[in-house]
Amino acid sequence: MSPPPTDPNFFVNFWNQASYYIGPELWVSLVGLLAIIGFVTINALALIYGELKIAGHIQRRPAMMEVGWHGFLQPVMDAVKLLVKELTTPTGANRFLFIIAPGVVFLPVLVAFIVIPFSETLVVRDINLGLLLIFSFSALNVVGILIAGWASHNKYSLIGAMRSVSQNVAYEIPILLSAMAVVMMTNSLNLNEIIRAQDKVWFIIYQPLAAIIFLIASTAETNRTPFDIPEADGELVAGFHTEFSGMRFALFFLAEYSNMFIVAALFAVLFLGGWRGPVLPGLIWFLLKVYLVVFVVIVARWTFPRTRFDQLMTFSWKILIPFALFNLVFTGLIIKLVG
Amino acid sequence: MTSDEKLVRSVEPVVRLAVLEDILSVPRASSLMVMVFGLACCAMELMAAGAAKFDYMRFGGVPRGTPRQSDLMIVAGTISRKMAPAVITLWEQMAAPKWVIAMGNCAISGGPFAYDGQYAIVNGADEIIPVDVYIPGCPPRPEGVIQGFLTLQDKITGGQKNNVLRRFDRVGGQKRGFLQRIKRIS
Amino acid sequence: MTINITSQELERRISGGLTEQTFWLNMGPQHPATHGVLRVLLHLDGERVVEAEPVIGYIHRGHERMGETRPYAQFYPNTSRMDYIGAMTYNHGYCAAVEKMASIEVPARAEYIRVISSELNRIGSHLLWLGAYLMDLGAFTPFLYIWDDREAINDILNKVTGSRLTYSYNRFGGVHMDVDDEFMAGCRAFIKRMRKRLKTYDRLITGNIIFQKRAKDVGLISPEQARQFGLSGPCLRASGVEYDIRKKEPYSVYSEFDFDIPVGRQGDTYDRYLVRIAEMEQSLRIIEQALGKMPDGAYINDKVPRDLAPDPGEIYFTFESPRGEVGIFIVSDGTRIPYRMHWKTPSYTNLSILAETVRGVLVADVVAIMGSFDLVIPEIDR
Amino acid sequence: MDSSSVSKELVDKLAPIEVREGDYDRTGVHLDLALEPEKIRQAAELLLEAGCFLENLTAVDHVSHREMVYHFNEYSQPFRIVIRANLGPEDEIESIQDLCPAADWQERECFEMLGVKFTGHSDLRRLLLPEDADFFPLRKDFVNPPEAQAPEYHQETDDH
Repeated sequence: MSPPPTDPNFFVNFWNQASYYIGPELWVSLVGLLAIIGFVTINALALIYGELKIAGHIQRRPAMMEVGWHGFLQPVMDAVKLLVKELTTPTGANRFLFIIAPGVVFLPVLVAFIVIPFSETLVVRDINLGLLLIFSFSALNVVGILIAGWASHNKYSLIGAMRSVSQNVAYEIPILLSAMAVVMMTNSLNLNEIIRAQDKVWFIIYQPLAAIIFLIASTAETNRTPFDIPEADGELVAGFHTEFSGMRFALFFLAEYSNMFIVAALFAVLFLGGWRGPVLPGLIWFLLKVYLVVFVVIVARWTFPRTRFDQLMTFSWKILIPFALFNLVFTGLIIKLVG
Repeated sequence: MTSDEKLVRSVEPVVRLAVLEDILSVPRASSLMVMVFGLACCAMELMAAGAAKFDYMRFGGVPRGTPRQSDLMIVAGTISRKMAPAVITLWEQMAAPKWVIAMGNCAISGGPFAYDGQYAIVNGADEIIPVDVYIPGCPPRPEGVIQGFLTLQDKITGGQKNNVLRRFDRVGGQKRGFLQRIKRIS
Repeated sequence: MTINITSQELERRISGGLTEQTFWLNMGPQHPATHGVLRVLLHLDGERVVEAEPVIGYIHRGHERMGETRPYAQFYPNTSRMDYIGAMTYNHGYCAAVEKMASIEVPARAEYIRVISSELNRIGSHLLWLGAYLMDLGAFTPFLYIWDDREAINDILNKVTGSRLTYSYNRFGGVHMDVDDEFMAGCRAFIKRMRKRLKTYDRLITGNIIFQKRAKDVGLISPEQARQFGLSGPCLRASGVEYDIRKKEPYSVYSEFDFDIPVGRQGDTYDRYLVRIAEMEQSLRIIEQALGKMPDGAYINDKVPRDLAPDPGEIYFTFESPRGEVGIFIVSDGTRIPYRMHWKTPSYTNLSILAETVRGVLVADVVAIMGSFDLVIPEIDR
Repeated sequence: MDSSSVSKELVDKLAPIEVREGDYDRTGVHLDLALEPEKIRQAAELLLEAGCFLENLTAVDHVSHREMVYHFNEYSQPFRIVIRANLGPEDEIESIQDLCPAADWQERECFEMLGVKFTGHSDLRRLLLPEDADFFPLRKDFVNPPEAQAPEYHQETDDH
């Protein structure tokens, strides 16, 4: 056993040594992760508020009004209430899986935030495979949903989970194919590089088809109406999270809204020029674009009925994927001819 | 132990932290998720209370389809003998803390359907589950539903004056500003 | 953890692959799609329905027994509770039946008021169906739109009846309160507003591609099937059978109005939607004509005795509620209390075809089909 | 369908106990036939073949005996035929469920409310009342339900 440190500079030295071995990047990542957790929470609360308010105004009513100014504190109150609510586990459920499922859904979301460039410099880890990282981690989401549905010991949950898996598998492909068209134009998977490539024209001009496919498929990927069949509150009560109460349910909610932010951010990066824009700082431009896309998704939710399961599948395999493939081939052809 | 005592014991928390509970009662009161659960005629007025003109969502009531995620069960209508076990199961499936509003005369006492020789209904929701607020009427008007909703909020916070966040005065029906709310507490 | 599996079992599992089995799904009695306390047991193969069995009676309140233990007038409020969405038509029908039994004269003005209020109620009922049906299909917003119009109807009826839902407005021999110019003006304004709104709904819903995909060719009912199950109302008319009590056996003063019976072509849920939308337009037409022709005079026959005691005999009276043909079978033994009272309600027969219709469809379609029937559960269970 | 020919055929084939040309304006019925209970099924068959539909099926408790009442009608023009039969002391009648699916639930309801047994019905269970109910509430001798208290609390079940 070594004696206790007597050197007054021990901790400073230790810090330096540790930094030398681990590198400052870890600290940046840690701080970034904490900031992300804060941002994810605030963002989700703001989105819930925004969603209900927008829905309310579409539906000719003011929505929440009484808790705080224009109901401003309502999401906070909801969150606090859910935090202190009983966590029920149904009899017959697989306890372990039931408890970890909300975490499995929520954690990949945090990771995906690491590479999102909020502005040219404001990005936790500016890595070369940013796009790939987001896609691979958001694909993990579906594992959590499957676990949640299976562990609940509830047939509604199980049907919801099954639907979710097949839906996610079907819609990953058009997302990847449409994003690939952009990647082919920029030769990079780095999100910042993709944004830099859009210094003159946004890619939505070059790639309108890919943009539409991406928007539709990512709406389906985040399980939102008209593609919310895993939840389908008219049919499956609440789908895969029927049996979850309190904070576990809140985690699903947080994940849903954060996912919405992520796909909107990807859309902004790939097609709307990310943080690019005149006068205002990059961060403001980025958030403006992201929330614009989110707004479109929210309005779609409160306007359309829900599609049926088999129609949803047909739509992906027979319409979106062929069109995305065609778009990809066409893009390749143009690049070959022009460049 | 009678069934009533058993019931009360299952609801009461083991340790009660007075101040914390008082603080937490405000979010609990301001965010009541209502279970989508209609039995009979009153369900219509419950829907009306949730729709554009009356809109209990203003006070934080959000409809949820599953009992696990709801805080408030509004028993809107007659409970038949056949339905009673399902109502009890639903109540048991809700996560604590939970509240029940008996809406309409049927849910209060059997209402017009309670008579000598009745073979099909349970005379009131409080025969099978604990009820917090009763809203009379056949059916109650949406205004009545909202009044009952606010009464329940006040019950949760222990009086209207403790409900510091709500900006609506239940008794006077007036908006109150922040300063007025503070004054009411002090 | 030990694995206690025999080698034969292991071999069987490996060679046989995964076993497949069907399962039962219990929908209800508390389920967002069942609009109340209907319970449907679904035998599913994956998401396809092998077999369905509706289980009813969760809101059985013994209306028939109540009818047999109290005087005619005291049973009257029950009719509003039986079908609370079309309460006015039930009030109207029950009063007309008892008036026919006891040979009570009804002033013309009262009949016109009854027709107007019943048709307003019919529009309200169809509107609610529209909202609830689209909510079943996953569109929440139309549900809140229709409440706007329903509130407009409620405001009109509230002024004369004093009630928003369970009106009990009719009396034996008339209605309990006369209507004034304000009511007439309100109705006219409502007709104008509603015509505009119907166009809005048309734009919002009918052309929507997702809605069409969900509704078309789903839940087909052939006219022969409909006859075997004794369907009535919009569910029957969507199958192309022109059968409306208001035209075929006109009660009240329905014979004096000019209106059409909208029928569908093939009897799918989309046709049921179109039929109900068209019926709202026809109801508006009836109201418009009734407002124009409204006679002056008494609004109630005040010679009707308090305690009715019709002569011994029986009656089978039918009227058209928003959901279809309602049959009231009353046997009188000459006393002031009915000897036997039986209600044959339309939702009851319409629901009985569900098991037949949903065989082989997806779970999502079960909800869509059930929604298209416009079920009111207390009316089924009585 | 020609309604007069059907009514003639019915009267010829079934030899009813009593034929009443219904007083439509007062009772809402065009033709009223009282039959032997054994002939009900035959009559229903004839009517359904002729294109009628079963509008209503119920029974009336006359204390001494039960009386079955069937209302048939048709879609094209209103022609309501009532066929009725007085049941014997054992309250049994042949089911018409297989002829006409509309009768399925109505016979079940008639059974649970008045205790009429339909022989040949495939699934004669309780319809509206709980499945374990053992009383017939619409009989005139029914006074009070056997158990008038609320159901017991029960442990949380896992009944999805």
